[in-house]
Amino acid sequence: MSTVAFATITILTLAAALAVATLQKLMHAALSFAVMFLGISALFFLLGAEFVGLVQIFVYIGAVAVLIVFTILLTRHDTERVRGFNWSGVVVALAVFAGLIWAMESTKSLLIGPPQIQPLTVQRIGELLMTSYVWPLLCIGVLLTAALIGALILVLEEKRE
Amino acid sequence: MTLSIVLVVSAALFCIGLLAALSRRHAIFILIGIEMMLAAANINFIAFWRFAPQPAQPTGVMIAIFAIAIAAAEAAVGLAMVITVYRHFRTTNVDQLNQLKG
Amino acid sequence: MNFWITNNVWLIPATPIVAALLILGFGKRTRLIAAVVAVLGQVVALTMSIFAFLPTLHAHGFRTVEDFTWFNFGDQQLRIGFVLDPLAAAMLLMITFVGLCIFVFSIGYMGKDKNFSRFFAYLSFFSGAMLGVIVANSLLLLFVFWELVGLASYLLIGFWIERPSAAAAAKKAFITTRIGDMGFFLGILWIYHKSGTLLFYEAGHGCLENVEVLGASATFIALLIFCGAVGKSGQFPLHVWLPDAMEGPTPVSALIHAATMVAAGVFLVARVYPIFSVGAINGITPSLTVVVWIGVVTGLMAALIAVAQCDIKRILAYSTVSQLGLMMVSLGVGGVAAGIMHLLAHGFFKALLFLGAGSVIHGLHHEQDIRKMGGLRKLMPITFATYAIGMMALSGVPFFFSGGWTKEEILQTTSHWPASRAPYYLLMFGVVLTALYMTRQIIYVFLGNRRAASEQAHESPGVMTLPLIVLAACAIALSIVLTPAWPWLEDYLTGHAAKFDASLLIQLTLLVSFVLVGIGVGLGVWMYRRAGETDPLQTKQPALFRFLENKMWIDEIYDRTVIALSALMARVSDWMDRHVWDGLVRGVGAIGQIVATLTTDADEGVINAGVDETTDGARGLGRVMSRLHSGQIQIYLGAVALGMLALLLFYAWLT
Amino acid sequence: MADSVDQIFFHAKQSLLSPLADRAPDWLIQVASSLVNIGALLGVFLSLFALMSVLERKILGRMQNRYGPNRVGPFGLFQPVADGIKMLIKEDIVPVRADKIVHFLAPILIAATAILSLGIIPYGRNMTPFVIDGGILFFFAVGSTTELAVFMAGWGSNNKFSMLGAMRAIAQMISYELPLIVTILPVVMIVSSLNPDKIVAAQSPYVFGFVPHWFVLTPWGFVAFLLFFVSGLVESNRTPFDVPEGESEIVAGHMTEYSGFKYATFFMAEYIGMFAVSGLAVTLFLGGWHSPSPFLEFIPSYVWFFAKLSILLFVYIWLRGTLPRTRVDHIMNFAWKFMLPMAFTCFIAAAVWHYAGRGLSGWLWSLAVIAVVYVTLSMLLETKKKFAPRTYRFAE
Repeated sequence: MSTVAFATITILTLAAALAVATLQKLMHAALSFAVMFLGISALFFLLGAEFVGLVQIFVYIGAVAVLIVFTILLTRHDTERVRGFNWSGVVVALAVFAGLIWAMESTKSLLIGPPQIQPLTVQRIGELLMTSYVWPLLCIGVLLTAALIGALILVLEEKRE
Repeated sequence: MTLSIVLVVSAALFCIGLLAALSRRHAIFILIGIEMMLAAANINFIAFWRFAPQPAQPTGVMIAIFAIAIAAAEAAVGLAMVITVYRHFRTTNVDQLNQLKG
Repeated sequence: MNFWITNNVWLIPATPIVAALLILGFGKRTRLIAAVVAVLGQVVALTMSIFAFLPTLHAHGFRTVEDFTWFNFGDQQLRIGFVLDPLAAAMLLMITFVGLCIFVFSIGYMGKDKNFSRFFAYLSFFSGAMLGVIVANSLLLLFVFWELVGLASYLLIGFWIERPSAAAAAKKAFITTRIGDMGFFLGILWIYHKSGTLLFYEAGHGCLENVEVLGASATFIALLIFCGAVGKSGQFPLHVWLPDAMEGPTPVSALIHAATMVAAGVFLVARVYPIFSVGAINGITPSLTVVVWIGVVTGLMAALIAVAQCDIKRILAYSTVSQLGLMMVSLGVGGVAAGIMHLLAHGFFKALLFLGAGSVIHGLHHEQDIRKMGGLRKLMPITFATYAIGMMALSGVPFFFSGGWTKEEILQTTSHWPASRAPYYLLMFGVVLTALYMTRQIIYVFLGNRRAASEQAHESPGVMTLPLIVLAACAIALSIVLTPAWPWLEDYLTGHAAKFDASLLIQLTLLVSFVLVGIGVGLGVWMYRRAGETDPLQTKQPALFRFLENKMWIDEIYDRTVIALSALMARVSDWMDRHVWDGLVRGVGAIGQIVATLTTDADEGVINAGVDETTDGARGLGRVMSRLHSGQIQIYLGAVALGMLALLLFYAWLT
Repeated sequence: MADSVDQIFFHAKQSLLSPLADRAPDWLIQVASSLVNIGALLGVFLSLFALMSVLERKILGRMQNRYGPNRVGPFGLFQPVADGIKMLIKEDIVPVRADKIVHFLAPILIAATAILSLGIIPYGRNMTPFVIDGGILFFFAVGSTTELAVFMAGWGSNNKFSMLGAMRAIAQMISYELPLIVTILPVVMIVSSLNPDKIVAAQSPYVFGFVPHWFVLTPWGFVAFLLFFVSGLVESNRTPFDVPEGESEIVAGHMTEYSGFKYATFFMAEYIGMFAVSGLAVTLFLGGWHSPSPFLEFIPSYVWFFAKLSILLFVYIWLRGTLPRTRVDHIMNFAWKFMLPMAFTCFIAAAVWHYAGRGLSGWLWSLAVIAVVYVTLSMLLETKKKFAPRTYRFAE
């Protein structure tokens, strides 16, 4: 069951990812981006990290994808003309993929199945965030605030004199 | 389902992200490629947590959560920059954005 | 008798800082509110200082500390705190009082400035930071406030930002003092490494209470800390910023560059005096000897330069540098109390002199060249009278002026220094010079004929003369607690009970200093009695005058050596960046490019066989050539990916 | 007896699945159980949608002194059937210049997300279709996908009105998503769980034996409920916040280029979204399926849930009949300047309530916090009737 699910999800995700990298119409590529993240979230569900999967959907599809389509919309005059595709990227990507696969192949300890695991409850994650990980949490808060302000300032229209 | 197969999937996703970042001409898609690579890294974090000998601290999950937050911040600032650049140069084609002067 | 404030001294620096924030919050348009809030903040700080001062009178060796943990990292605790002891209490009183006078004076002096409220915000901020330096019970906290003081000084020197010279002076002051602070910071790190705490006093565990653990490194630590003091107090060789700092508004010069901030260096040395005196034999340690000689060189050099300056504020600035040197000598030879006494007295009369100068400048519509003044005695009587009092206090006229007693005290301590008699004689020469240049200034500005700028002169309004009168009264009144017959202040600082002994009023050394001042004044009157537009010294000794007028060419020497060296370094690294590193980057880019074009060619060769080949070849070549200079992000990204591959291959080869 | 009526649907499902119980593998049972749940959900809510559409028209008619639909069937109750047939047999028009794929996918996605979000709401005792530990988060994760669907509809139609409507809809949805989420935080914090069942369970006890322990009866809960309700109103694009599809301004917003069954799908998604938000409001603040007092517990739990739900739905209709449409910039200002600060205030007030012992003193303290912030905010936001030239910041 989980193998079938895993295979389905993987195929869906990778297909969507390839669509992102190759589709000519930018809007379609951006929507495949959302589908790809749906697939990744499903993978997280399958791996038992439900919270991360939900956060992923929430952040990527609810926020980042919307941001991306908006950006495409705002820079629309340009989008139809951009058709170029750099084939050297394919070679580099394939080479990196081959290298990574080789590295994994030569590591024997990776051929293990998942152990039995206690489900990771949201409450436990919350407790950890508020105790062991409270400093990173605060730092992330500061970072997000800074990013918010920075993004706002960047897109603020310059005052016309 | 073994650890190595999950890692292969994440490696494939990483390389597709790299492909998108390297090949597309549109600045937004370089950002998208980077997001994909980050997501691939997240899969690795989750996988290593899931396949680690029990009992283990859920460090991988935590890092994935933080990575998502950071990626969101990165996307916001990056896209804002794309819009600013577009306003200034009237293009988002990275081939034409090769000057520091503007 | 313990007031509530003794355990909450942090309120004293907090009050002006809150006032500064309030003023900034009110915005630009509310001039009246700005002035009222600033003065009110200062009044509250003064009141609290008085209540903090009172308990220290009764218990000798009084000290309260309030320590708390700032934060923990690992198993280390970083503790900071506040301290109140006679040294701090006396300084608090002096700073808040002089500060109040200067705040009031500023209302008149800056009355027409468009950035009036910003000025008061900065001034309040400075005052708070300075008070923080005084009450800090931790080297780190002291350092924090020390840097805040530096920041405030930077902001205030460059207050008239539209003047390029002011901006340059602000930058110079900031950077020059930073050099000293670097040493100070290293000293802090070293002392933390050695003693494990940065608190001065903490029930026997503070770093000043166990100086023995520092051992041999105490000398180096002391010298590093002294670097900070050198920078802040304008000691040789980092004195160059202080005269330039006179570009700021005159009240700023009075508050920061005469009365308080520059004294912070002296205060710092006094505060960490135990570190300086570790392993003293006969009261001599290597670090203290350095302090003495730096002080002597500074004092003498600055006094000499002051003789040949023509800007009314610059003369006072060099005089300040010279007096600070004097205080350093006093600390170095073991007379901590004498040094601090001179510091306190100097704070009053130097602020008075600067404010007097400010009044003159204000009356002459911002003319600062003393050769264009003259005959102001009739036109600005109050300014003249108070300025004369300040001048006599600074010159060290005995009996009625505070400066006289403290200077005499310093000379006496120096004469007992077992290491060498040379500082004593050099200081005596310095005293003569001080009297000389002050006489010169008085003659030029207030006596003689009216010259060009004096025609339009007028007396300053009451809000400016009142602080002058108050400060002048203090300069005289302070002499009561400074006389050797009833050395109340000295005993207060050293923790003894004061005794009255009238016989000490008449001493040999007193006679000596009297004679010295007499020589100085007499010489001045004789030299400058018929002074005109040109300086008599200039006509008689042009070479010497030029040497002194140009500040012994120290700035120029720095330009030719230190600054030239750093410019050279900058040029070298620029060249390296352009030719070596950039070449490397381009090389890496080119590798990626070559790989890329190879694959492009192969691909297009397979798909569009034949027809386009020649054109593609030509275009490909052109593309290679142009893309080499592209600066495109994707190529860099590709290079990173290739680098990762290369690393993988490297590991493969390793295993 | 009462218990068996209460659990009648639960037992019905059990007996339906019993033929599979021993023979089939686990995953098959899971799939079958899910299918049963989905079937039940769709059946109930689609008929509720049909009922609602006719009731809305009738109630609005009553409010406006007219009859409303009364021709088809008894009291016009078969009107939806007639409407449905009409929609189905209408021609499906797709504009020539439209992005066909996106245009086609948008209504499907929007309906799917709306129905998905129904899945985590507890409708009665043991009647939660899908038990997820982070159920509330699931609700919002799925809900946030709606924005993308709306954008797809606007972009895919290749029509200026559609795009403008989509932009308005997304702008207001994003703005109100923040107060919507922040207002549930106090509840989540007090219960310390994201699980809807636990949230409902936390509201089960009765104070003094008869006052229900619903969160709406605490100061912070009451304010949060109001804010949540208003945000939900905006999220489902209902009057007075129906700017994105206001027919007098921009035809029908992002739905302009849709016709026939696709249009009906949008319409349905909107209503189902409304049911979902109301259902969540009932779950979070109104005690879920619990009865308001112990002696009414003999009435089955699901009846209570749907009673509460229908009250909220009536308020929706009531508001539509009463209030005029709000201006776009006013909606935005309201969200950022009032709703969000108040939502954070609820959060703080809930913390105060908790640390003051959750008793009477906590009740008063949190009321004080909210009152202070509310007064300050209303003083700060008072505009004194300043009329300035309007500036439009949307769509250059």
